Amino acid sequence: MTVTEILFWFLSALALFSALMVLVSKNPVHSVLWLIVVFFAITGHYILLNAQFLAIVNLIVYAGAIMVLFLFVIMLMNLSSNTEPQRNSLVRLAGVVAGGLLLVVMISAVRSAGEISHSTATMNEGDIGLIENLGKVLFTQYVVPFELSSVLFLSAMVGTVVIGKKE
Amino acid sequence: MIALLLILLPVIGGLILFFIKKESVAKVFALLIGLLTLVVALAGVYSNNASQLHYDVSWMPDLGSRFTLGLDGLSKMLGLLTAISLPIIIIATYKNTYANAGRFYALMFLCQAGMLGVFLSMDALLFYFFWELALIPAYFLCSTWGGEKRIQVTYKFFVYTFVGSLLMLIAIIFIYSKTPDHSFALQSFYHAKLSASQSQWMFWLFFIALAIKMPMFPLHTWQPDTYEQSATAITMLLSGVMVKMGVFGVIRWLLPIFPQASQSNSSIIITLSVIGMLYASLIAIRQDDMKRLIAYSSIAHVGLMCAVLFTNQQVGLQGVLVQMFNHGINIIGLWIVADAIEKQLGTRKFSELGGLAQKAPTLAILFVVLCLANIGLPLTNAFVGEFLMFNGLFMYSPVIAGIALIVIILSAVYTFSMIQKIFYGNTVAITENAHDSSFNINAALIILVIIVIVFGVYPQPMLELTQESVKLFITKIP
Amino acid sequence: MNAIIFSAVWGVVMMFCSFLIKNKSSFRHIAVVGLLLLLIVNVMDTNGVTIFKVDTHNMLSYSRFGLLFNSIAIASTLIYVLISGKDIERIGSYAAEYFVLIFFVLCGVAILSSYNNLLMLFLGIEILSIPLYILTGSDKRNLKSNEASLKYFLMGAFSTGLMLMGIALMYGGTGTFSLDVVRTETGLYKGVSFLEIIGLLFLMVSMCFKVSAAPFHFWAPDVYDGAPGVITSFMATIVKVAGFIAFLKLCFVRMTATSAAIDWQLLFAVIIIATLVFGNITAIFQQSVKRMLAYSSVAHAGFMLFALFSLNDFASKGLLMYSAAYSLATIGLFAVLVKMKDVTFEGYNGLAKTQPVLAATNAIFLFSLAGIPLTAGFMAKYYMLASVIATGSYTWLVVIAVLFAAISSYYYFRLIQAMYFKTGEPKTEVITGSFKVGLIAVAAIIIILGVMPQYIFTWLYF
Amino acid sequence: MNLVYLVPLFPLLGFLLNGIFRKSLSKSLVGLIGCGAILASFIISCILFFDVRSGGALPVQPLFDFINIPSLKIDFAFQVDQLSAIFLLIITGVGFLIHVYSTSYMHEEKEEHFARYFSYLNLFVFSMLLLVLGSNYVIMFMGWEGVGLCSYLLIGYWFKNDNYNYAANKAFIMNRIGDLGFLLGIFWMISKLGSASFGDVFTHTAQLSPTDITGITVLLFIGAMGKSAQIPLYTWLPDAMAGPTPVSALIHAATMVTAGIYMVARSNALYSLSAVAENLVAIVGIATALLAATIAIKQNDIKKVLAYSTVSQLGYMFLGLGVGAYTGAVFHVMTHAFFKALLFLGAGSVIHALHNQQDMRYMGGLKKYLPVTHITFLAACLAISGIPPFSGFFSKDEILAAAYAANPVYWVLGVIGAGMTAFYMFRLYATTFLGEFRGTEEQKNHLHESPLAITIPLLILAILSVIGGFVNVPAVFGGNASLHQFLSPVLTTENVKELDSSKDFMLMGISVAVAVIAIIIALAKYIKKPELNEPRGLGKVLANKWYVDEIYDALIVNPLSSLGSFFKNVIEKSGIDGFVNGVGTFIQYSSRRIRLVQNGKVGTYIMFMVFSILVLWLIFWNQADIINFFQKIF
Amino acid sequence: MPIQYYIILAAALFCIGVAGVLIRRNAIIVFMCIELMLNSVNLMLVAFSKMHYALGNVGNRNAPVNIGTDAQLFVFFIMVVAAAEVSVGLAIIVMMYRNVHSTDVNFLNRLKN
Repeated sequence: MTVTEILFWFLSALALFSALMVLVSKNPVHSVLWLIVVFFAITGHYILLNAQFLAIVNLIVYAGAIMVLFLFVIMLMNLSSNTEPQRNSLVRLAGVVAGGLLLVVMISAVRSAGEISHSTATMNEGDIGLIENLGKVLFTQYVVPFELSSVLFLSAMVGTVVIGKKE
Repeated sequence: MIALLLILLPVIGGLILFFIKKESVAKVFALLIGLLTLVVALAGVYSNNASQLHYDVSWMPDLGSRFTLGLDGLSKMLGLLTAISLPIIIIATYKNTYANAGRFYALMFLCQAGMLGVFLSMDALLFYFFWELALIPAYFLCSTWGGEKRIQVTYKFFVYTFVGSLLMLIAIIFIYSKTPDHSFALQSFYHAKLSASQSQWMFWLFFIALAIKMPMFPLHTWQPDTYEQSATAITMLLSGVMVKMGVFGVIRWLLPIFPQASQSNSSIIITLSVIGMLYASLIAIRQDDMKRLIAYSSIAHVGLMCAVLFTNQQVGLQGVLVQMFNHGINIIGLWIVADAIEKQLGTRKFSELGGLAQKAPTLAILFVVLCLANIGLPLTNAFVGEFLMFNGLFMYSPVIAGIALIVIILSAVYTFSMIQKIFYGNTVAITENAHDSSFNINAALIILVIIVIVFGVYPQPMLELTQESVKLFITKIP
Repeated sequence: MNAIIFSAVWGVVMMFCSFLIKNKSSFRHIAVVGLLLLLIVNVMDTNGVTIFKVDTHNMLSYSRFGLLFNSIAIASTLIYVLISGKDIERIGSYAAEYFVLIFFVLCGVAILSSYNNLLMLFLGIEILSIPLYILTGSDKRNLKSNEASLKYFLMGAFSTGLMLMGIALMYGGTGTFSLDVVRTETGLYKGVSFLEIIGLLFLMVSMCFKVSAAPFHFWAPDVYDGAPGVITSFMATIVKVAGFIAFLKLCFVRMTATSAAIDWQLLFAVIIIATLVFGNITAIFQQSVKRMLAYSSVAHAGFMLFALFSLNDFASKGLLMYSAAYSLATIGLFAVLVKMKDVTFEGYNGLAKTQPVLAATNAIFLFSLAGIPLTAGFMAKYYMLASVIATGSYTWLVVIAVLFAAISSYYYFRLIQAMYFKTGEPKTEVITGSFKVGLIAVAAIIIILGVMPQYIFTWLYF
Repeated sequence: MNLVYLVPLFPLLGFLLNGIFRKSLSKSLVGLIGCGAILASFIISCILFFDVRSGGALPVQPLFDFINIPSLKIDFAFQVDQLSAIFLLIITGVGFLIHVYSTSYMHEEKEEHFARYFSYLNLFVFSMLLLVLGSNYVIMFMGWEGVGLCSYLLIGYWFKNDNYNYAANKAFIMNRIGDLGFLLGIFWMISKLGSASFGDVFTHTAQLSPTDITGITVLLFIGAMGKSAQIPLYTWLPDAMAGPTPVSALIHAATMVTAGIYMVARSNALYSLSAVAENLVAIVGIATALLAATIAIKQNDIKKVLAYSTVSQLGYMFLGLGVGAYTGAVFHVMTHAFFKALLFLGAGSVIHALHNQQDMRYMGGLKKYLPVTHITFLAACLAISGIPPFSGFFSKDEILAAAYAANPVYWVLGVIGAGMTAFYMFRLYATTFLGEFRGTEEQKNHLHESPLAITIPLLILAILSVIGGFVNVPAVFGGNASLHQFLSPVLTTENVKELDSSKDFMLMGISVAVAVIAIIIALAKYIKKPELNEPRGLGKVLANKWYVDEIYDALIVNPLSSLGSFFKNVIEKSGIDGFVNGVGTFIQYSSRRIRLVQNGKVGTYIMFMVFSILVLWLIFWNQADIINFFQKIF
Repeated sequence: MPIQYYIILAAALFCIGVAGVLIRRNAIIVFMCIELMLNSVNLMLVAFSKMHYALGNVGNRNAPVNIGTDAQLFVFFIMVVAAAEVSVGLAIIVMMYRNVHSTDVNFLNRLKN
């Protein structure tokens, strides 16, 4: 049982647990915090997988910017557990069942996928995850999508203005 | 050239008519166009110049469909029928007034163009196009001018026939995919390679469309309502000509394409048709509404045609061919009388009529002659057709022929009781101060009666006209 | 490439116009100019004249088909802006921005018509969707619009999640995002990878969502109903068809490759039937024309799915035909719809009396949707049916489809009845002459395409 | 020279002229045209007759191709041989007299109706001539249906009276039932021989199997039943008395009803080959003869009595045909034409004198008022009763003799029938002419002999019916049976067994004796106290014609009409149309249900998406089974 | 680590996200669950990238170094898109909150049937 394996199991458990907490916690703020925990766990996985760049970005963009944005909005609306709308238990059950079945499907798919039966994800070796390599590839091969994503941002920006601005 | 002209004239005339607001002008113009078309049709009948009778240009190259029109004996005859019927209808209904008449006549002509197209087209896709195009104007006509229940009734009529024609479209595409040279041309359709089961399926898909149009029992229920509700001028067009589209489709397309399938299904279709004949006749006996009675009698007549089509008897087919024309003529005449009575007295109910012969002797005489034609009395045009058809049916199966022949008794029953209830007996309140039919109606009826008698005494020309199609058809059948 | 870059650029240009130019109505004209130029550059591209030489590293690949589709999409957008530009301005106080977003959407369309990499597919879908979330909600004080945009956004995001999961699994299976996998690599990638199949399944679901195929269509009626009419006509036509084009490419490359292991036709048959049932049957009952059209667009998705069902020559041609026919007709119908004060069937009663031109053109559009011959709609349907029949199997599917087509005629002709045979006093906005001219032009195009369908394909061969 | 086509042409012209210009022509002109046309064709018929007499049957005269298609050729051709020549004479001759008679009888009618009447008459003669002249069964069928039509028109001549119209419809429809058989027979011929012309059919009988022949002949005979009013299709004839009396004379004596006889005689080549058909004909004939006779005994309407006597006489003719005495049948047709026309015209004269009083119970004692009518009528009665040497005696005797030869039972029944005939005829005679007048006073004042236009035809016919029998005096009386020899080329006599003269005399004696006895009874019974009160018991049944009409209504008419209304109201409305509309309603209903799925909640929508992903997965998992399943179905 | 573990972990997170979308009514939470789904995908992609990196280098050491980079870049793009989506989505939610003072996805239910 190497350290990486221990870490792997720990992070996995943490991620799953906090993900569940996101669902079950009544107070939206708590959900946000639990989600941040999930993101941290995932970041940890990235580090284990030696994808530093993504780890950083995940930490900054997701756990940082995006989640904070969520937090702001929730506080702006000062939502709390008593304002939180609740579904009736039947629907909840249905939701859980649906999710569970989907999980069953995917697991069965993975188990019956022969081509990856013996392949592993190399943990802490291989430097493709380093900013250098990624940057090279990003600005040579992936320059077109990179530029086009700017269009995405532009439209998002315009949209946010159109929607958000008070008249 | 003639072929093209025959379709172009009504189309152009119709489009022009859309923009004619003044009723009187519209009528005159419509009559003019109708007569012109008739002239062209006659020219087609008498010309034997192939280059004149056929028209063929590239249309949808990548679909393998060409704009091919052709006038053979069959289409000559039906084209003539279509071309005759419209002027007669216009004359007969000349005194009727329609809300924006221009549009009315325009749609009539578009409908005529569609039907002519159906009869002339030698390309399956073109055939389907015209098949639908004849339907759309009819839809607008029926639901714009007519009785108060017209809209729902026409709705039913439209959806009913639309379902059928879409099924036919499937069959057409399927056969197309099986043609040797991937073309919609009639000839390559005749040579399509279909397996037995395929041709079974496609036969029914194809046939249902035609059966609905005819209409064949038990797919007929749209017909009486539509005929009853829509304005009589339209009814004339529908029952006089459009009904023939179904029969025509069987002769030109169905039988030659699916010889085996039509053989194997003949028994069931013939049985159904004969049942339909008796059924419709019995219902007609109990009708109190003149239009409905004529509608049901038409169902019975068409049922006979449909039955004979599948006997695969040359004699019978010959009979069907001439009967298509004659039935058109006769039924239009009956509708004209029905319209005259309704327009003058405001009712079609037998129970409210009577003794009209004293007030309108001319109408009575002409009507009686048409009725005699309707029951296929000798020396009227219908006799030849029915004689040949029953003959063919007898050759197919004496028993069935015997059963089917009961119809001639029943038809006599309802036709004569109709004459009696309307024209004979003493006058009643409504008919008390009725007057004889107006000149235009008499003119139209007299023309029809002359046709009835002439072709009744000397049918040979029409028989000769349709000879070649019969031969072609018979050669198709193994 | 021209179209992608130019549309993005012109979007930016219009952004600047929005605060440089005060006169609202001029935006429309700028947009029209932009679209014209866009069309021109795209046609140039089609003829091999590329302004920007960009090495896309096989991210994008251009085919006549895709470019031709671009032209169709751009042209329809042009027509759309021409006949209902005024109404776009009238949505809210951000006239220019709406056009900006429309241009960005076109950029997405251009990407989708030429993507060769799942990443580009993903980006294209997003560039297509995000502006639409906005446009759907652009009528801000209208709660329906809010609801529509919220629903659209949430479900759209969810389907994005599904799509990404699919892409991830496919990557796991094949090790690349590029569409054209070279399957003869060493060792592992022989035959069909199971992960790829699962991935494709997810991807298929999300694409079905985008093209509103049942049972993933539920967003469509609500969103189309809630969004401002003009926006709906844009979404329901150009955007949806773009989705189909993307889907078609995906099917052509990946699904044919994996068809050994999974019978896509069966799955598609199920989806098609579901779509036809939901779309047509539900449309019958609708009282609001707008909602009826929403459902009918679902129904038409069912017909377009035939192209994906039977991946052959007919299919691609037919999809082009269908996109043109369906887009034009729907745009025309919505253009009239937004002019109506009352968008229920009763609202249309007696339109033929008061507005003969509107009624007549509307009738032609409805004929086209119902698939009456001599209209483009018929040829479109024809190609679809023909494509299935050409596959040789599943003929019964065609029969079902045809029966539903007949049912669809039921509700289309209900509108015709209302316009022509019912009597009423329909209230409309002021109808300008140019608007009428525009409608007539659209109707004319529909007829021409219906009579001479090959004209649309002439682009394909020369 | 070819005159044949002229024979039908003249009446046709007469019909057209009178029909088209009926408003403008004056009565006298109309009468002139009407009678002239018939006279002209009568003259030509005589010429033709003598041609035939001298030179045998004329060649077939084709006018044009009626139907000429590869598989079937039917000429519009005329044929005059001995048989048709005789009938031509009868039709045109008697027809002419009746036309003349009508000019006076119908004189009260308004101009256009008068013209209408004559045009109908001419048309009738035309179609009758067509029937007789046709050289194939199809042309014959044309005339066949034509006479049916004309009888319809003439019976319904007074169309204001609905009973008359019903009678007319009944006549036509009954005839159509017969025509059905006729048509089937023709089709059978064509399907076997490919032709319907007499020449081909009679020369190629060898190609027909016995069943074919029996079938064809029986079917043709069904046609004859309708036309010649035999059981079970006879009921139209008595009702047909609704028409004007001359019409009754023309249609129901001289011509139309004899069409059946003509047709069977014409096809004797076929009938003589099928014993079944011959027996059928004979049995039906004798049965009809007896039934009609019984009914006639109890009728009070003068025309009804005559009508039933006609039916019964026709029965005799068919008996003759059935037993193979074709000549005898034709002979009886001729004599019957004379005396029955005479009877009707006489009755017409009586009715005319009494201003349309037809009920014998209000007549009586007309002897002194209408001397000519009385004399002629008496002659006719004697003739029909078969009292020698009146014409009826010879013809009837010939038939009976042949019947005896074939089967004595026929003969016995025939003699009984003859007795009844004599009885009811003299009942009629007595109640009408003898005793004293029972009508109203003012009728009595207006009683007077009819004008010449009526009496002259009566006299001519009377003479004919007296001497008409001598054209065919049988050998036993030293005659040379000239009609026999004349017709021998066309009518086979092979299966008529000759009786020796002594037995022949004996039979004649018996039949005459029976007739005489019946006459005496009748006279004795009815001169003094004609029955004025309603009959009872069997008499009532007879007076009500054995309730045959009622039975027909109960068995055929009502069931059919109720079936029709069942179809109309149940099957059509609820059944077929109900199903069609049901589909529509079902779709509407399902629409109302399915739309509820769209409940506007994002959660539900996504739930649906997820579950349908699972479903797709399952389908993919079991695709093989599903595919097989489908392949099983399609 | 065997790749299956990562896949199953990611799948589990993904399904938890789905379940969350299904069982929560607060639009923001629903949206967060969607973000969770995206992250699970990211994780899976990274795992796959390393897997393919490993597979690519089976046998030959001098394989192209950047096998698997495309997956990590894809993750990067997913984050980009997610950021854009979040801004738009939150804007929409806020707009709705302004109008109806609720973030309940079922609160607005005018569009149905």
